[in-house]
Amino acid sequence: MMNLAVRNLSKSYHQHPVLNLTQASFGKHSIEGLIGPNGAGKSTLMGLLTRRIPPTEGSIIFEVEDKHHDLIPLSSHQVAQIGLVKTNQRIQGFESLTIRDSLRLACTPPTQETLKSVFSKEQLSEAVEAEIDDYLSRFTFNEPDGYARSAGEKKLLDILRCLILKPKMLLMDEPTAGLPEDVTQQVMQEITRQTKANDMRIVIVEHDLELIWSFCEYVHFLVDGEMLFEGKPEDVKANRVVAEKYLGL
Amino acid sequence: MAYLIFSITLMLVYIGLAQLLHIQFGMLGIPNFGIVGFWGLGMYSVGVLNVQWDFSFIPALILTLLLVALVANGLGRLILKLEGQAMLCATLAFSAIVALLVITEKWLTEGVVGLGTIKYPFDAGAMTEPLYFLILLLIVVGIQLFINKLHVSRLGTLIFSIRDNEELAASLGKDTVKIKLELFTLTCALMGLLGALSAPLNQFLTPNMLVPSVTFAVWIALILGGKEHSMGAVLGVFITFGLFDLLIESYLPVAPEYAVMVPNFKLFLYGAVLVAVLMYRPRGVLGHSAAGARQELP
Amino acid sequence: MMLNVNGLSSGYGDVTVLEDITFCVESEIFTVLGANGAGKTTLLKTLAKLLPVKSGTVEWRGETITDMPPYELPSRGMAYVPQEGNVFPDLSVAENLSIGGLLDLPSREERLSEVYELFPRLVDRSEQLAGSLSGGEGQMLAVGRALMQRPEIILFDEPSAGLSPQFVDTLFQKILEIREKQNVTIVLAEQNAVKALEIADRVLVLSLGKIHLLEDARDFDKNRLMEAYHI
Amino acid sequence: MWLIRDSVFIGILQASPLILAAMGFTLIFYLNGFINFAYGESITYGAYFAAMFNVMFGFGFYLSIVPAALLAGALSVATYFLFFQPALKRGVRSTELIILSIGVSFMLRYGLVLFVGAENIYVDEPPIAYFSFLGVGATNLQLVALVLVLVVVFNLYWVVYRTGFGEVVRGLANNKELAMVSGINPHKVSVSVWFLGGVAGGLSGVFSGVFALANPLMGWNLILITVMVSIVAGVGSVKGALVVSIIAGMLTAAVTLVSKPLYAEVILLSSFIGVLWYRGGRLR
Repeated sequence: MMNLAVRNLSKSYHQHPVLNLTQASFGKHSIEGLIGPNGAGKSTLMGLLTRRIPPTEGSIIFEVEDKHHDLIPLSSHQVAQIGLVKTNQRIQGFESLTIRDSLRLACTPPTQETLKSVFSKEQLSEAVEAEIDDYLSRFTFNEPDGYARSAGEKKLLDILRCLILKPKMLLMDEPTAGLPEDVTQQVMQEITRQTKANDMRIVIVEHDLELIWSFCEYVHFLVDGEMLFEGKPEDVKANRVVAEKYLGL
Repeated sequence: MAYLIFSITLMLVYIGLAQLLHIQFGMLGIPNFGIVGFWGLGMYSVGVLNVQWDFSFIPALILTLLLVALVANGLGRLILKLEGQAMLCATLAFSAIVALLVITEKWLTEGVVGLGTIKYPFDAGAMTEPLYFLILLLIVVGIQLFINKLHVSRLGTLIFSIRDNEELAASLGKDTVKIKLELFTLTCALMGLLGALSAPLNQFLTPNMLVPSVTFAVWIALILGGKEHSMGAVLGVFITFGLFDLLIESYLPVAPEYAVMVPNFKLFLYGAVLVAVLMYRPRGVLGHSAAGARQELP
Repeated sequence: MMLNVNGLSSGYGDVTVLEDITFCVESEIFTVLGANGAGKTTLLKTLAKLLPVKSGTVEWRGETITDMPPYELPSRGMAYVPQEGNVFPDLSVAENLSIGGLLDLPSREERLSEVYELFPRLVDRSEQLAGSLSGGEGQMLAVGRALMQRPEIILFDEPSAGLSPQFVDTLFQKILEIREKQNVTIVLAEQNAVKALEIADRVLVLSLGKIHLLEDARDFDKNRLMEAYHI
Repeated sequence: MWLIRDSVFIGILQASPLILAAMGFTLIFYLNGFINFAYGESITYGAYFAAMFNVMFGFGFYLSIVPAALLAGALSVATYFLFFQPALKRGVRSTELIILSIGVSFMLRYGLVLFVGAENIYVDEPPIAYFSFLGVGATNLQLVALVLVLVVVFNLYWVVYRTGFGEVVRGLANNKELAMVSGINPHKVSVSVWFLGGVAGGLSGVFSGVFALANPLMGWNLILITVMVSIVAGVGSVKGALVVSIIAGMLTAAVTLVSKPLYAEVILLSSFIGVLWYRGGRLR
């Protein structure tokens, strides 16, 4: 049972509202899509959910494994610690970390990152190192022990870094923009596998609707900061309002 | 000979400050332009406790460490969330405030008259100064060992990730605010410790020791040596302080009429070298860290 | 032939957004459609020279402008209205209009009265800071600023974004008026496909950075647009 | 009552170099977005250029101000071309740009010391006369300085807010891309702004210490407070720089009258850190 529920969530910049969401909930299905025309507020909503952006008002509740988390008072690192993680739309990365170090960073527990631990010999467990090796063998990087150089590698690394955190729910903000087609397919297969194996939930924001229709079980349609329609992909696809909003009627 | 020992000991102080700045700026990305403030606070705190209030050296040292750590922690809470330029200005302003208060609070610091005499914590006769040199050497070596460990530790990886992209690190569940504050407090307190240990070295403290040139000398050394390299601080201070303050000012036969110009020439060259390094070799003489062979920026 | 784009590739950093785009614009209203992320904004920014051309060429009235800096274009008759940040918020409306400084004083006054005639609401606001305008007024000012350059072509990037439906009608009417009365060529990137098709002469549809379709607006089939949008 | 009267009068009189420096500094900061510590040397060199024309070339006292200001402007443009433009082009980050500006500042300052020495240089002053006005006294030099500063400040204000050039500068700082597609060449404008900023800095140097002397550290002594005044005023607001520097001047005068002048600085510096914290570190 997993539920990320939003109530009366709003965000305004300089008194200009970009999002005003009465009610929405994510996580009932393993892969859900969030679509909508430009400026609908999709990225803003993702930022609000992971507490990168402070909301103007509203509530965000994350229920997972019978625990009930109010996300509003938390900061973004605490949200990540309880298992709600987001991949980035814009290409981001740590330019001075190698690909392997970047993945290691994601799986290092806080106890190994204290001042005291500087002098201890404790290393990452073999299981974790094996997991990193596994990822690096299945997803091809030019130099796994060097740096992610191309935009595609950086984007892939960003996604893998989130996956290796083993989140309960993963929000993906335009995961395929900048990824080569074959890597996109590989990533989608991997997350589909993990939703089954680890009981992970995925919410994808994507403007490549083809991908939404083929992978999502449920689709939310956001327009002008409000959830206008939601349902199974075929229902959303067949809905006249959706086509009209995309074409601008 | 006594002067040489004084000079090398002072050089160790500068090496220590540059090493700590390496952690703050080179690794963590905090542009601390208030070095002289923390160092000066430590120095004057020991001076006041020792001379005005008759504390013996070790208790004075401990109280000083606590004081500087407290001040650094408070300042850190105010400024560590700011953008780089704002942090730089705020720390510079902090050091100016320390220097001003040392002048105004005569009842505590004797103002421009100066505060003295601070004695060495022990008396070993002719061996006092060399022994003191050894203590500082141990501290500097200790800091260096810590830096070397830090570079290859998991904490080091986290620190680099915060410098590169703090928001992204936080989104991976890292409490970046706490780490930054802890490290800032620790390194600033150690700057205060170096200040405290400089008090007996200088023996007589005056406000004009707290000029921003101290901060800049440390910065120039670190940028020149290589801000990201674990040995950059050491090399940088050897080149700047070692070359000018040790070799040229003390040993090069300069005609007396030119001797007064040497410090000014030194500062001019500091500026020129800093500009040249930033324009042509922004990563300093040593470049990036040998430990992690870090990536060249585009 | 006015604007001639040949084999154009472009993007941000090492990300290629547009690939091998070839088309030409005559004296017409040329509409660029496409879903989110199809590359409409990238295309217009590249034409306005705010993004470097990775490969291919751009010719404007017979002159190659592929490597020209953006500030050389207004004097050659090309104006650009970006989607966001299309006014100077800390400048007054009047200052926004006069800023280019390309025109000598008499013709500037003449031009100014033309712009005020087209958008009478700007007259009352002329001393107000542009940052305090409403969305619609800001869009009018952005168009007015471009018109002040006495352009032969205007590149519009999603002018309807964030505007109320009835104002979108007004705005498109104004664009048509500019086209017809002043004989200005219009390149119009729009997500609002239905409205844009009402005034378009020709339509270019982008899909994931490539040309999906380029044809006359009269022959345009909406189903093929849906196809490009994957709806 | 006397406190307010005296602080207003002395404040404005003494704040005049700060007003000029803050207005000039804020223009450059506005346009290029980094804190240029080398701006302090525009101030110092302005004073030295004036002294050079006055003492060496025997220019009349007031006459030497003009070439001094122009030379300070030229020096500012030279630093832009030699150091800052190449760095900006390479996309050097703002923190590194500030460090670069400190290096440039050192070079210029100690280059000057090597050249003319570290001692104060005194200027041939016209005969001093005292005036008394509503119970506060001032010398003729102070009054002339006040009038000159008012004239310069008015002109600078007029250029920035009332001319096409001012529009272009504000436009470019507001939105560089939009300014470029409006036909503005940012490189040309930068040169003019660095010149204008340098001139204002040079005049500030001339008026520091009311023409009396030139000292290699005078620019450095003024730059920190100049930076802070500009930031508190809101970067790019020439209006704000004017108002805040007058307030800072009056505050300094008031604190000086009742206590020690150094406390005024402590208060200004602390409130600066407070303002930064309150704004969450956004400089703009």
